[in-house]
Amino acid sequence: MKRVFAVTLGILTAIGGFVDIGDLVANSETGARFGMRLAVVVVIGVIGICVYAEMCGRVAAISGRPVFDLVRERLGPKAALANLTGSYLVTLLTLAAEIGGVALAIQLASSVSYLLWVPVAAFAIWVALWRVKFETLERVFGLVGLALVVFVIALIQLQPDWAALAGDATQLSPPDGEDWGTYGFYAVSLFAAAMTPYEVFFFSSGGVEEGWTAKDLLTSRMNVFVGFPLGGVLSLAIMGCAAVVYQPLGVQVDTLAQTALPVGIALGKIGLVVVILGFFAATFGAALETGLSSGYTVAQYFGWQWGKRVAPRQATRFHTVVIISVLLGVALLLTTIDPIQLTEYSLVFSAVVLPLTYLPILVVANDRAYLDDKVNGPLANTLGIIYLVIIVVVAVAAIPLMILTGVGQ
Amino acid sequence: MTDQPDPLRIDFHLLDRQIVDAAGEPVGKVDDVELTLNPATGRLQVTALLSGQQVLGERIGGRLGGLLAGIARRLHPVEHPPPLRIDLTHVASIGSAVTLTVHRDALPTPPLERWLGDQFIGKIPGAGHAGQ
Amino acid sequence: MVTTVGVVVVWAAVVVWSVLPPTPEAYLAEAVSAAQDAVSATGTVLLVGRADLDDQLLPPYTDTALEDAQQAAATAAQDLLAAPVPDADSLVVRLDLVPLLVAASDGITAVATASSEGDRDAVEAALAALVPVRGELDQFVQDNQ
Amino acid sequence: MRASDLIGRPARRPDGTVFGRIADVLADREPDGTWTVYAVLVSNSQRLRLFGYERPEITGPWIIARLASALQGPLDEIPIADIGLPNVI
Repeated sequence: MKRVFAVTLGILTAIGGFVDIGDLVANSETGARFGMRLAVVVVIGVIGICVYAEMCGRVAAISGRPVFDLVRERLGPKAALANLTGSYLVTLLTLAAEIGGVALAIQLASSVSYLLWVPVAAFAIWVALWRVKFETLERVFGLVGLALVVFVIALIQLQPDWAALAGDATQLSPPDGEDWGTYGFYAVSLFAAAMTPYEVFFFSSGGVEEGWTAKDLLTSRMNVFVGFPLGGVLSLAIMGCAAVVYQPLGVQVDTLAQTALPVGIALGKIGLVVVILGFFAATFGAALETGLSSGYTVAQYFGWQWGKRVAPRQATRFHTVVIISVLLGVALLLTTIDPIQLTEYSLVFSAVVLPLTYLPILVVANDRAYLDDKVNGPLANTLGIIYLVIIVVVAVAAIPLMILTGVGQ
Repeated sequence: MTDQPDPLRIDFHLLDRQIVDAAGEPVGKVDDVELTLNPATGRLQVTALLSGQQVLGERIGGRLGGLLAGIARRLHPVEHPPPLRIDLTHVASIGSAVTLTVHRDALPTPPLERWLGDQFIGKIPGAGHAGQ
Repeated sequence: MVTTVGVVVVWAAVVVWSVLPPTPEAYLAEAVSAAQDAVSATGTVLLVGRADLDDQLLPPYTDTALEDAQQAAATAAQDLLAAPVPDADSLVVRLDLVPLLVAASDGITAVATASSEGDRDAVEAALAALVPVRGELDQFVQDNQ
Repeated sequence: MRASDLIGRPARRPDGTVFGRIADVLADREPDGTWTVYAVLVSNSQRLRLFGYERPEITGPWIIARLASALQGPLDEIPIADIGLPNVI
């Protein structure tokens, strides 16, 4: 019974923790502009993160090594240092975007400018990282993040023409008035929103920190294979809501208030309260994950003590990196750069750096010296190679598409 | 040493692996490996693991490595700090990590870790407690 | 060495590209982009305003959403006003579009003001006035895409 | 001497002629517990870090294994006695 409870809790946490500022922005933007025509990319991205996270979870459980530790081992110090620079900067960009998302969510509830909330939110995030237990953080924000299920209810309440939405989803081409360039650009953003590098840094480091062993493989796999796809359903609901409300009016989405509006229209005040709470939890939780991940990448590259299981006094270099990262994130936001635009950039660069962390994991997941008999089977390897190709194509296309379309304008 | 690869591939099995102490806590990365020519036999022996940013910087070499080693030197209170040297006799096993027979408290604390503990992190309230 | 040369070449290309005089095509693209932003802002305001009249939203949310839209519409108008006009056809585009952008911005401001004063009739009137403006902007986007 | 004085450096014969690049250094355990270097792996490619595909413990995914060995080229195991050691202490 206790085991069932733990598994259920893990799944719920994975669902709530799946959506972050990147998913909120990318899904509502694409829903408004392309209807459900890019829904298939969300599905591809979710399967991708399942393949990747399952490998990382297995490697973490059997070998006890988190992702960035292995990145240096497989790539050597020089290539891994270049990778570290890229991955750290992208994680930092994402951290800033998430802090901005927290501040924007509070603005929706208070009408006080988000810029004033940025330092407050950042301080709260740091205190949580400093004082609160890892498991508590993950559970609380994952579960409250489940509030975003309200998008599914809202979509049903909006009574869309389901057949039309489904038909739209099978059209793999841009609608009238949009070109292939922007279609491709948003496909990259959606893919990157589902397969963000920090998710696996966090997932694998969490596994190591919680001391996973082969016995925990089942739990880990349930979280991944049930939790992430259900999280993907939330993403699709966000996309669907935007498609139903905005696409007929030709309205493009570029604020968090717009992302929330369909829920208000469908469910009124209570729905709006729930969705704003969901935004807050999802971005706050993701800010914690990215904040920790910034420390994980650096500490694991250099072999420092890291994590929240020990007192900060025992991992001073790790905590210093985390503090500096939060401060840099705040500084970036206080330049008054639009957090939504920041999110768009963070997604593009996430796509660019992803292959460098994916490939070493795919290789290690085949190495019996690390995994013994738990190495990839034929299915994991077939999917692993298919996704390696997709990830490389997306990474190569990301920056040209960004420049070509002027960040999707 | 009880558990060891055969043969020992220094690049594959040692370099860039995580070193953990007897309790499994991270100590550092294997940033380089010390080889010694035994004067008696004339053979080359693997004698110690070397760890620290300065060693890493020297190994990477070039401008980038110089920068890394330079930063490590600057953050160090001693002029020419010796690297953290772990004799191979203190290694318990070589697997997905290199496990030592000793506890990390028996090893010198890395200077940056200690400095940050004294000057920065240690001064923030709650630094001595793990999460609640 | 090769990297350095590459960086310099790319940088020079970006600089040259950014100081080139605007072409009529680029001007039209900018005009369409501004019109699209105004369509988005007015459309959002119509949705927010009606939901607010139905008492479905919360005041802080409504304020924020309207403020965002106000800012987006004002930026769209300003950007087009500031853009250099390359030829006579572009001037026609500008003369057509700028009044619409200003009307959109003014209309949104009217909704926001009425909403913050809690004047339902004024909100209704301002929303009604915004509908044709949105229609014309939408038409401009459709015609020039 | 450090491992990095060998790995990634040109492989030389005792007379100093270069014939490749050292990719890895192999050591064997003596009965007294010490490790003695007995050979080096020499490759002709510039790539430094092997992905580990030179070992029997890893064979897949097939396509990456093929790519890695193609990039790597053939590896020769040369006894340490046939290698000119760098002149460092």
